[in-house]
Amino acid sequence: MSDLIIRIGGEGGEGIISAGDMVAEAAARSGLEILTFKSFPAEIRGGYAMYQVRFSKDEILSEGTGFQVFCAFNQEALDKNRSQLVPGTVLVYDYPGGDIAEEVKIEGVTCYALPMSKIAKKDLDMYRAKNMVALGALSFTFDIALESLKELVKEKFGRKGQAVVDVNLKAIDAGAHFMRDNHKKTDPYKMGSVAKTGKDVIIISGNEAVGLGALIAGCNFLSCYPITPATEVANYLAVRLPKMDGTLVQAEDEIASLANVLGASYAGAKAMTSTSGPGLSLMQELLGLASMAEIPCVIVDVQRGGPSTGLPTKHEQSDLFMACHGGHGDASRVVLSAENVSDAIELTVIAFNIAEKYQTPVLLLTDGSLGFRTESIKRPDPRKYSVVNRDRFKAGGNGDAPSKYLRYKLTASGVSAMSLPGDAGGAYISTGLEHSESSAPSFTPEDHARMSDKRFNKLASVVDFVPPPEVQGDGPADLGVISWGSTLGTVREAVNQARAQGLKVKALHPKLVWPLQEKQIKAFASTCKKILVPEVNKQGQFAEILRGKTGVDAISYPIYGGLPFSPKQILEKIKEVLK
Amino acid sequence: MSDLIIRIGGEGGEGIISAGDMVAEAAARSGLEILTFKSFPAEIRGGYAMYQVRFSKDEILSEGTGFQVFCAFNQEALDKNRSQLVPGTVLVYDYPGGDIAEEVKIEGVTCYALPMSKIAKKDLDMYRAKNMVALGALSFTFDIALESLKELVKEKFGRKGQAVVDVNLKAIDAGAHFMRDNHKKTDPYKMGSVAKTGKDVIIISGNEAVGLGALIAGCNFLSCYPITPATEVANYLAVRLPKMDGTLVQAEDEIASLANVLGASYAGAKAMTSTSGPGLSLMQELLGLASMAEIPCVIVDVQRGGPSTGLPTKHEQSDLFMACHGGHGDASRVVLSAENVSDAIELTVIAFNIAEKYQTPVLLLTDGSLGFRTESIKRPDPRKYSVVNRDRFKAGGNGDAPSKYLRYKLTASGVSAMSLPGDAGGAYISTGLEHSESSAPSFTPEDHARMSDKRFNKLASVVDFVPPPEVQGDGPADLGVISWGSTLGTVREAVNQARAQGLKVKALHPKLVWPLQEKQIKAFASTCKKILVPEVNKQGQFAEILRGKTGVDAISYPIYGGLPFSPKQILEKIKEVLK
Amino acid sequence: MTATAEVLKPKDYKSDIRPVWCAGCGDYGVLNAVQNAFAALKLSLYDTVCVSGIGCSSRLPYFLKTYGFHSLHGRSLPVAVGIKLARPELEVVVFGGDGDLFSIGGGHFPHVARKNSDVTCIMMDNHIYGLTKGQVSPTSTPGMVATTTPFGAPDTGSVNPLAYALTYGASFVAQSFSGNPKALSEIVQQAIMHEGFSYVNVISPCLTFNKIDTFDFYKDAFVDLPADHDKSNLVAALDKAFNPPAGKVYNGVFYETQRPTLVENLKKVNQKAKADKNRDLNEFVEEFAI
Amino acid sequence: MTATAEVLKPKDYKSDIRPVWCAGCGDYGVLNAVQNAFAALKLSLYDTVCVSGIGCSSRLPYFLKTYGFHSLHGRSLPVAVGIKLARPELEVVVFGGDGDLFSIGGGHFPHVARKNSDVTCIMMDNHIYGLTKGQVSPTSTPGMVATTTPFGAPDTGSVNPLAYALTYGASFVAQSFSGNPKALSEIVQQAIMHEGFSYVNVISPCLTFNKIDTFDFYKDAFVDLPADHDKSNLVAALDKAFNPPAGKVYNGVFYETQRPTLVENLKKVNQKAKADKNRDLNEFVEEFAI
Ligand SMILES: Cc1ncc(C[n+]2csc(CCOP(=O)(O)OP(=O)(O)O)c2C)c(N)n1
Ligand SMILES: Cc1ncc(C[n+]2csc(CCOP(=O)(O)OP(=O)(O)O)c2C)c(N)n1
Ligand code: SF4
Ligand code: SF4
Ligand SMILES: [Mg+2]
Ligand SMILES: [Mg+2]
Repeated sequence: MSDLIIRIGGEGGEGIISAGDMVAEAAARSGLEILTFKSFPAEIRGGYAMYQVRFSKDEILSEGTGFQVFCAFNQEALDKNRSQLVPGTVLVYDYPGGDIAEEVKIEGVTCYALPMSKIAKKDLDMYRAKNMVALGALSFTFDIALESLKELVKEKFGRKGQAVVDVNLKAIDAGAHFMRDNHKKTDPYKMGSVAKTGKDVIIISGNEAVGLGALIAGCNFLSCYPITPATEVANYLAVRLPKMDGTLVQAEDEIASLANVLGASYAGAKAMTSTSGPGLSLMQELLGLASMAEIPCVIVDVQRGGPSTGLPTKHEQSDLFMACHGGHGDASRVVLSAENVSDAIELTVIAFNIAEKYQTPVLLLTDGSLGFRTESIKRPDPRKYSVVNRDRFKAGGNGDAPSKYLRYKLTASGVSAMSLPGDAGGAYISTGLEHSESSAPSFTPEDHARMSDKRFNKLASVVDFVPPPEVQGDGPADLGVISWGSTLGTVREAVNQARAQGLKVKALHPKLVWPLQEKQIKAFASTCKKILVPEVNKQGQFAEILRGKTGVDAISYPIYGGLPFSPKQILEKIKEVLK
Repeated sequence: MSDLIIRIGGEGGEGIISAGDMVAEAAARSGLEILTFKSFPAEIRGGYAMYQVRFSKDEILSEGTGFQVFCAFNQEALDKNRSQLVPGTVLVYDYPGGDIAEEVKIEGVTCYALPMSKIAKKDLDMYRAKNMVALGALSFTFDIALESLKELVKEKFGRKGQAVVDVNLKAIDAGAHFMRDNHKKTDPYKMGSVAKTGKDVIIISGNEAVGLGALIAGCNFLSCYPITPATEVANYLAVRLPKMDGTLVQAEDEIASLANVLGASYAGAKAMTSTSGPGLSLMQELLGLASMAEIPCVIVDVQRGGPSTGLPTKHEQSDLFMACHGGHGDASRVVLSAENVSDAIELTVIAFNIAEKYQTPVLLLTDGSLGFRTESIKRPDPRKYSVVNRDRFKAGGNGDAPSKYLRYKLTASGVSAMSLPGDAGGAYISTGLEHSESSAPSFTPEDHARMSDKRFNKLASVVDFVPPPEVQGDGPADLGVISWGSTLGTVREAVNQARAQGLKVKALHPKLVWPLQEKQIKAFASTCKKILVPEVNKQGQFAEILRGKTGVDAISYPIYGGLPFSPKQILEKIKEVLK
Repeated sequence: MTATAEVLKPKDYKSDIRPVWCAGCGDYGVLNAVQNAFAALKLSLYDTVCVSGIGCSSRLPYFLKTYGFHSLHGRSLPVAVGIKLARPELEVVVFGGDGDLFSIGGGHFPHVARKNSDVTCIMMDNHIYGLTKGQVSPTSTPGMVATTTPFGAPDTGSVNPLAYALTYGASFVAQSFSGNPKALSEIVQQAIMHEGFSYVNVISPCLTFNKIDTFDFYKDAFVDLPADHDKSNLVAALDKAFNPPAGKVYNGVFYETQRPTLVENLKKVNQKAKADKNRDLNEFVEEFAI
Repeated sequence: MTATAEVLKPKDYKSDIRPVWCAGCGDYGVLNAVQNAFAALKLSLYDTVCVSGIGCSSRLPYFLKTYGFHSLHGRSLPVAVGIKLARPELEVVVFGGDGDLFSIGGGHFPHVARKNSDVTCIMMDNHIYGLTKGQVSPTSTPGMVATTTPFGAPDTGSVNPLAYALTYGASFVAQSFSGNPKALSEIVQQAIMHEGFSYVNVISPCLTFNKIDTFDFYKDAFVDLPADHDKSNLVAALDKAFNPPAGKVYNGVFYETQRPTLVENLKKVNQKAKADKNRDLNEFVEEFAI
């Protein structure tokens, strides 16, 4: 067995997330790859919470399709997942003595009753240990890192005293022993361990990855306003930025956040803000100012379900239109989107580098499921990233007398050296009005035309600055899949499967979504008979932009239920389109 | 002579606009059609102001190309227009004794020196009458409604007393006599009058037209925040709405304006707000709420030069991307755009009708030059417009028991009857959260999918509700022009000229820009070998949306100098593309 | 205020949507007190609109049977003003949190208050961002440790909602405690009865994320405003708002006055307008005749 | 505050961009007084940043030779805070109008003040929207006739900028008159010297659109605050702000106090953070090790 998905469902607050994180870490220690998927209720208390972890001996590309094993902590969880308990799956459920009132029998599904509440309450006298009972049972039954798990319990609970360690270990054993003694294993799922030790591996979430990337890129200023599912980016940096002499402030709203960022960057900081859709909507006017005044800045949008307040804790990729086209006027900007957790580190660094190099706002789109999900990834080496800083004005070095510093000088690249307050001879007025080279207001047709050209032309080479989109598969194909963001991983997996089944399918994996790497996209499209664009939004936003920008005749495949794609969905669509 | 363009340029505050308005009105009285074009400085005082009026015996479609006659009040005005003083044009300029220091001679240009400042100061002892001297000279020399003008002076200045009337009449005569006595007319421009009396005509600006349209549509609530060039919409309605028992308030910002509007509409008002780009940027989050909560409202965007504060008094059509794609999530909305002043009345009524019928936000885009320009148009009859009101909840009439009113009931049309506070049995929570039919928060994949479908499907028939886009020209063509907004009139004129020259050119004139009337657009495109899309913005926004939505292979022709197209520019481009 | 014909009990105002708040959340007390006050005032279920923004507290309208508008984070007040202007006969009550009303929504508050829009605003002040899981709010104690401020918030001072409302020109300003539903219900009743903008600051602890401003802390902290407090004196009210007795929190009405409301002023505007020339669509068209 | 080495005269602070204000606009007086104050304080041309929003008044930074940031309508304060946080050694001065700072920008003001961000805010209060050609502003006299309020503004009360700033926790609050450049320059100097958030309300008439709040009206209206006014007493300052002598307007410093600034508090945060475990990038990576 090289790949296994276990999902745990229950009431928010029952320790599902923390238990899941432990088994994931234990598995990673024993050399397995892991990728988790979490779903929280939109309310603070109560409501269905879900934790899923995928284990594999090989690289994991996505959340996968459904699960092999489902562990139900309560009736609601069981009900919500009932339709996915298809023949071949396994159910472990809290029975008897828990919230689930009746024994469960489902045709073709292996059902293991595990009285986890009862064991925790009666045998261990600690209801909170229910999650550990479940963990012990799952680890034992599916042969996942049971020993690593116990080691981890000792480390994690160590400082809380031996008694706490003991009761947790006992709970794990109780779960394991119950399974050993009461059920004959009839399902085929057994993970086992691997030779490699997992030493060079870290486990990190998408939101943390953005934070780490920012630190690597030299970010020293963040202003934020809390919003689900982006708050963890700020939470992470709130602890680390001040240690590196940086500044993190919580502003009165998102408008103030971006205004803080623009002020800080104007004064020389490498500044960013992190938000979700509603916040980005509020920032549109200031985004235009950043474009007009050519101020470097990074805006991270951890997308959630929209429109409006929408589905705050659900997954969606529906802010692309706004990211590329939001705000009045022709406002230049760059939009990147991350595929997975490693990518989130990498692209955050690239986002800062582009912001600095091109003196432009850069948006980085991730999404709720990527933000919350953790992955085991190769340990990054902070020194291996190249970091770019803005082209600075040097008195007299601008080709002009110091008194004639031209902040918006027309240059071949479109980028003009930027002075910082304090630079003698570099004074100018950063402005949202159209302006001449010297930054004085100017509304002549000539200045508006050439400054518009400057703002857009300087971005022309961004398409070369960002690595070209990866092509998966080669030769001519019957179908090419182009997608973006965290759907890319799912596409990779589906396309691997399709190709393994002999289908002539390829995929292109762009990370730069605005401006588009048109050359590569057209080249790719020219080798495919059809182009399919799966994405998680109603309107087929990327498909429309792709068509609009490149003329590529894209078949849009949008889903919009607040959940990511499964590889199976995409594979089936591929087959349907090829029929 | 059936068509003449006179431009007057000078310092803001010299009475150029008011003088221009008088000659336009006088001409309209004598049966001529008129269309004016004004340009203000972005500052309160000083700076170059321009007023242009086009006279014709036939329908006027646009501002036209350049001018035949330019009247320079000062040196700056002369300098700004020098390059357009091409052979065949006429210059009337303030010399000697005014701001212009030297006699002007330009090869091929008829130059009439007219000492308007001197006449006003010395002969009339009233410098402010300079504009009337100029007017008298222009009316006389180019034979435009001199008698009507004098009549008008009597009427307008009547209540200021006979002395004021007299000095103005004297100024007009002085201008006219100076020209008669000192210049032999050597240019060919003579307008003359027409038989029809112009009785059934009104003169109205684009911004006033929006206001009048709103009143006709039954608008009874406007909340606004001042912004150039939209403030006149509110100024107009501020006087009229209260007379019709409506309410107009100035809010603390644009966010509050739209929030006021949504509250008022939720409570039953026909509500709107008027703004320009920066304001619309700030409204994006609330626009999404209107979509999600299905609240009828009309938002008028009088576009100006962007991005950011940009070019506040200049012309641009660059808010289309934001209008269609702004805001986070998949937020449904309808976007209309007006071609001219009559259209602004008509489309404002349609905007309200769509908002009410489909319970959706509707954006109406006009622009700075359309907002300020006046036209003589056929007097509208308010009774001739059909006005639509929203489908109201009737207790028990919803097909449910009163206690089970389903505000977001899934219906075949997608539209659900709306209750208003006060309706017994109709209580519900209007909400920006995703919801069930009853308006309770719901984040299930099923509800998100079907409510997303509801919000978009209900708009499917908007394409039939709005009159189909007019097709200009017939049969197969070598080139079809598709444009939008006030560029349409210019395209009409250019295409008329092209066809008169034997070119096989057609045009399509959509007023609904989102969603697109795809059927008609594709049908039109299928009769043309090429499609050209001229528009006043940097990115070619409509061309991209057109390609993205319909796959039509559009050639984008964007200009971005803060000025509208001239018919000549478009005609030349047509020829270039056809070459 | 429109009274209902039938006699409704407090529980008749409760909808069948189950509150999503944590067990023990202060907001339950507010909900109870509000049901109580609505019943005491015999408010009609259909002529009452409860408006809110986003936050734990802002979910309250769902749990009532009246009309409601769950708007956006920070936008409850201007939405409520729109409702009231369109339909002055409706009773409009705004609910919100300290973040909602004084952080992101803080730009609207002054103008709604100074224009004396006739809505009642009930703030559930828990000195924290509840729904986003614990960040400092404008009313948090300076230096508070929370998720985005792990080394203590750098804010030098915090918002004093009572003083703000007073300075803004609110014509009714009071404070009460979710732990004392009877006192709270009485103050809510007075606030709703008041013509003009009324503001009630309700201390409503968040037991999940705020370990400073707890029920325990407030249980004994509340004292009634002194009997001789002059409710018509703005500066005296400000003094009380800024300087409560050490360790104490006032319950009661700080300020109350009668000023023309926005609706009244707009009625006068309409009267003046109608006395002016040109009154209907045909006349409006005629204005443009040449 | 960074002083310059060379000796600069007031005119040396003037840029070569010609002011676009109407002849006679109050803002000329402010520009003069500011140049004067900058020269008196020997401010460096390069270590000073003048920030503004949008409005006639907000054009002021263009007419100075220092660094400047002409931001968006209402956003000058948070931009200025960003600049100051990134570069605490810079002198940051904000200019704006009554609409800019108290209408669209009114949501930022309380938080900048209460956090005591060390920037100076100079408001040119003309009680009108100048740049958009005459609409009521939050400081306009209630009932004023203007373009969007042809039958009189329906606002019951107007913003009292001094009282607002005081209630918000500004640590320096003063008022002066553009018609008295000497007094104004002195107050601007004090405001800039003050450590913490300082606010100066400058009455700066708009002669083009406001026919009520004219130079003529203010010429004789200004009186100095009484010599015995206690600048350290918040409630006394509020009283003075709310209750000037009939028909009079105070010149002078209403309130002044010393509170920790945002920058100081953030320094402490950083000290605490650095005393904590894990201090560099490699350690941060190590935190995620399994
Ligand atoms: C524009 C926007 N920004 C941020 C958020 C996230 N958000 C939701 S509630 C909230 C604050 C809640 O605090 P408060 O208003 O005090 O209410 P409480 O939950 O404490 O009752 C925030 C920041 C949002 N919904 N919309
Ligand atoms: C978002 C936005 N809304 C509206 C405007 C239009 N606008 C420019 S300045 C201004 C108000 C000016 O008044 P004030 O701030 O008092 O400055 P003053 O001109 O009186 O000095 C307005 C409404 C804008 N530029 N941006
Ligand atoms: S988080 Fe706090 S405010 Fe929110 S429901 Fe729980 S206790 Fe109440
Ligand atoms: S309009 Fe008023 S504020 Fe603006 S420049 Fe003229 S006088 Fe000054
Ligand atoms: Mg709160
Ligand atoms: Mg002003």
